[in-house]
Amino acid sequence: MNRRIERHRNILDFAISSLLRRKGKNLSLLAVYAFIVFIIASIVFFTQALKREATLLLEGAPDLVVQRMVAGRHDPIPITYGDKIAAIRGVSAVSPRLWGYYYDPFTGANFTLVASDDDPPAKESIYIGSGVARIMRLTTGVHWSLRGAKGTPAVFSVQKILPGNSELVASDLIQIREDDFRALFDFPLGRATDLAVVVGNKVEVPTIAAKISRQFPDTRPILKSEMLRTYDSVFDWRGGMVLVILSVAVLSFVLFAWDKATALSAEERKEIGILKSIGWETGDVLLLKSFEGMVISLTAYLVGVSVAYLHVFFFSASLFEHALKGWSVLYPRFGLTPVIDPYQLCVLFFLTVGPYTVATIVPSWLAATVDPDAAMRS
Amino acid sequence: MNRRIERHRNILDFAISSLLRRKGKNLSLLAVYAFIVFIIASIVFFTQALKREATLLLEGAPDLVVQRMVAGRHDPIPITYGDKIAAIRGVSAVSPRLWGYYYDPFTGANFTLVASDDDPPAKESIYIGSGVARIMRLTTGVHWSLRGAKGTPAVFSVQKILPGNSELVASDLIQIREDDFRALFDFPLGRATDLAVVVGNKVEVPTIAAKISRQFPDTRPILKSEMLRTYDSVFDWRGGMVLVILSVAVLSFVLFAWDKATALSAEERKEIGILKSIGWETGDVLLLKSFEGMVISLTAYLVGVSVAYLHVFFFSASLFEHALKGWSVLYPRFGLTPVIDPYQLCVLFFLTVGPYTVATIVPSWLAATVDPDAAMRS
Amino acid sequence: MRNSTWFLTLIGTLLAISSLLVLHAAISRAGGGARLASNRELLRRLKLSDLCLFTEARYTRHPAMADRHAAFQDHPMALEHFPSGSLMSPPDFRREAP
Amino acid sequence: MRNSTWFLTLIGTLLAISSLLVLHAAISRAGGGARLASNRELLRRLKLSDLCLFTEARYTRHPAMADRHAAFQDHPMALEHFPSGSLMSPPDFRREAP
Repeated sequence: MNRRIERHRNILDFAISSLLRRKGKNLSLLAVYAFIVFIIASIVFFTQALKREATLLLEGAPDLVVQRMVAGRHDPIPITYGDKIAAIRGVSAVSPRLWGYYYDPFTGANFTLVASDDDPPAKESIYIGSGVARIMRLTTGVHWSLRGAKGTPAVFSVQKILPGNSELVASDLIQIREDDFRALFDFPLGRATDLAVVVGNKVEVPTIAAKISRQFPDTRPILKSEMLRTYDSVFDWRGGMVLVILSVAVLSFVLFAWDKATALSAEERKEIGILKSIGWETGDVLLLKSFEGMVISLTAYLVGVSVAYLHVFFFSASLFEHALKGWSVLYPRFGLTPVIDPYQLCVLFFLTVGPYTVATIVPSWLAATVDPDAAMRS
Repeated sequence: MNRRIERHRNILDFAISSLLRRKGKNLSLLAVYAFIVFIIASIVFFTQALKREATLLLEGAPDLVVQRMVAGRHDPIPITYGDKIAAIRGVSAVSPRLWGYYYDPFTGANFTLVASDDDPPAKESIYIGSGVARIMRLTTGVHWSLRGAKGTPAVFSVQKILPGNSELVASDLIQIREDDFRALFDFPLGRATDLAVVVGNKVEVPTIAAKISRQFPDTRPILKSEMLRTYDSVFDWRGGMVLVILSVAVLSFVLFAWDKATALSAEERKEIGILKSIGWETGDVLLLKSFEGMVISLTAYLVGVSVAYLHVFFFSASLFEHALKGWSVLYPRFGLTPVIDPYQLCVLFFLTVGPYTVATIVPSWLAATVDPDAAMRS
Repeated sequence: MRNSTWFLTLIGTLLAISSLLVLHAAISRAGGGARLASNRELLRRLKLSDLCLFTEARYTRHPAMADRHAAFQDHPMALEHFPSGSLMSPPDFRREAP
Repeated sequence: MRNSTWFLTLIGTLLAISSLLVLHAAISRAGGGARLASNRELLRRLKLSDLCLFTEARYTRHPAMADRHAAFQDHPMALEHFPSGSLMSPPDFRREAP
């Protein structure tokens, strides 16, 4: 038993020294390899963490949101619809939501204005998200003038800045009183942006949505499950653009590795010939080559995954920031609760380590089965 | 003079026969090369033709469209705004536009409903675009039931199908009377979707837009120049995704060609040695190699561009159809007026022929400067 | 026949085809004028502001009318969440209602 | 020291770092509970239905509320005009008002 381990260690020693002999080539290969693993693992960590956060947070969202459509466009919904919806059996509460968008022409940022009757700010005061405070350089107590729908400026005092750890939910929010909201936007009385419906028994939600749709054919109910599914598809790293980028990355790596590994230099082929002529068996040569492959791929995998974890959860995925920002002026800064999904990491392991190992072993196997004399002479 | 031409023809003869000797390699290279040229030229032809069509067509668009915004969302505009806008000096006409979207749940298609007082259909009749007729299998005189905003079906008879050559403008259009439109969508009286403004002196359009914006702070004027710019950027093949795809294609071709051309086989190197030993000068060898390069690249370029022209203007860019369709159910079928932009074709010529020629000549030049004896022995 | 003759014939044929295509472009452009005029008339009559290209969603069907809260909306083909957002600069016009 | 010892030490260190990271994940998850609860409370209080991720345009700020005339809208990240539209299937829910 001990002898077999010793033999394996000897071959491992030899594999490492043979890798060290071609230091430049192998170090550059290792760096590219680790980088690819790093990028993919970062995407996996980031999207998984956001997905989990979205799922847990959206549990607090309304069971059903009912919007009115006129000529295929969203239109404020009469609050009287809410009373009739509340009368549907199984609906435990209906409350109008009043929210809209405010575009600030100076910074070019878009803010979301929300009026809520739960813990509202004082008259002519607002609560603002930390993103708003950051971009508009506002502090508590400061006055801020918004441009109203009639062109007249409306001055609000900042009563509270929402805590920094709520940026994922409220970075661009401005919470305002309902009467201030209606005055600012000249929003029609008796109407709301949409209606939030709470259903007692969650199983009944689709039935109630169908009932609402039948009773009010000009409305569109949006289920909480649909909201969740929207976020699931937004963060689905196997879909869309991410898939395209990833397949290009993986494909080019496979080609790169194949090229590096298959182009057995004359020197390497000679080496295999010598090893065979001094009595190594084909199995030993293959073990040597697979150790060479494993040393590279295992190191690259572990380094790539660890650095990706640090990148996403300690440095807030700062490399992706530019890509995620797009053209938005206000970019929420949020920390993510780490999520490690062993299944995804295993898939990643086999996707990156597999092709490389095959690419190193196959050509060596072809070379190792050749007559040693011919190999040395070639 | 004649002798020099004869000498060049002899070298060309030799270049072709030397290409024919490696038929497989060179034919596959030619095919890949022509394909890349074909793809890029197709994109250039398609986007240029659409861009020109858009520019010429949108000359007929309103100078200014004024939309009302409530809480950051589009909202029907009171028609009384129009009377006040008409009073602004320089405005020659203001007319309300009534248009909306109709989603057909059975086919999943979206149609655009337009009410116009110019040549309107009869009461309870509609004109439909050929795309609508195709997807709903409608013919003139047939009755079609649309679902109204109050849930009751409204039956319309198809009075006319718009001509097939108008698909680029009206494929998904349903033209309807104004009163039918208001009844179908329960659209508020005294309101319009937006206002179309005609300005006498086109130079004054931005000034008038600024005036409207100041007088009605809850509106948003959209200039015709902005509409044109939107379409310019949609069809800008140097921007966005197309650029990414193209650079990947060109880069991989450059790498491919570089690889094919630089990896001078031992045979080729020997050939250069023999040529030099029988008295060819370095200049002759380079001429031979550049002829080899030109035969491939010129043929590929001409074939690629011609096939691209046929593809785009005879077969309606059918290879792009899937990509352009996306998830739309109704896809307009339109022919395009051919546009040949010599500047773009020249850029394409130098982008594809240049790198390839360099990649063929450089290694041969290196080989040709070597001592013939050494070259033959290597 | 000499190789070069073959090749020059091929190139000549290809050039002839290309010239035919240029001719075709010129002829169809003349013929396309009627279609263009009737389409422009339809556009003017119905006061349309957009072409019918992508019918998927409101802002792809009417990109010129789409709300332009951010530059994003100006390019239905742009990929802002991805690096190309940095390849393509937002257009320089912006006029917004509050 | 033998080459293999060096290598095994390296792998051991990397594995140790990885375990530390797994530990960190477990600890932060426990600590993140308070933040999560307060955020969920804020969401419930303001009856929000979306996360604040992309503030560029209405349909990226509130993807769940965006109009879903076509499947397009369900994926603010989708590239329908390009081949990936065929890689990603539209979600199977569709409920529309006329």
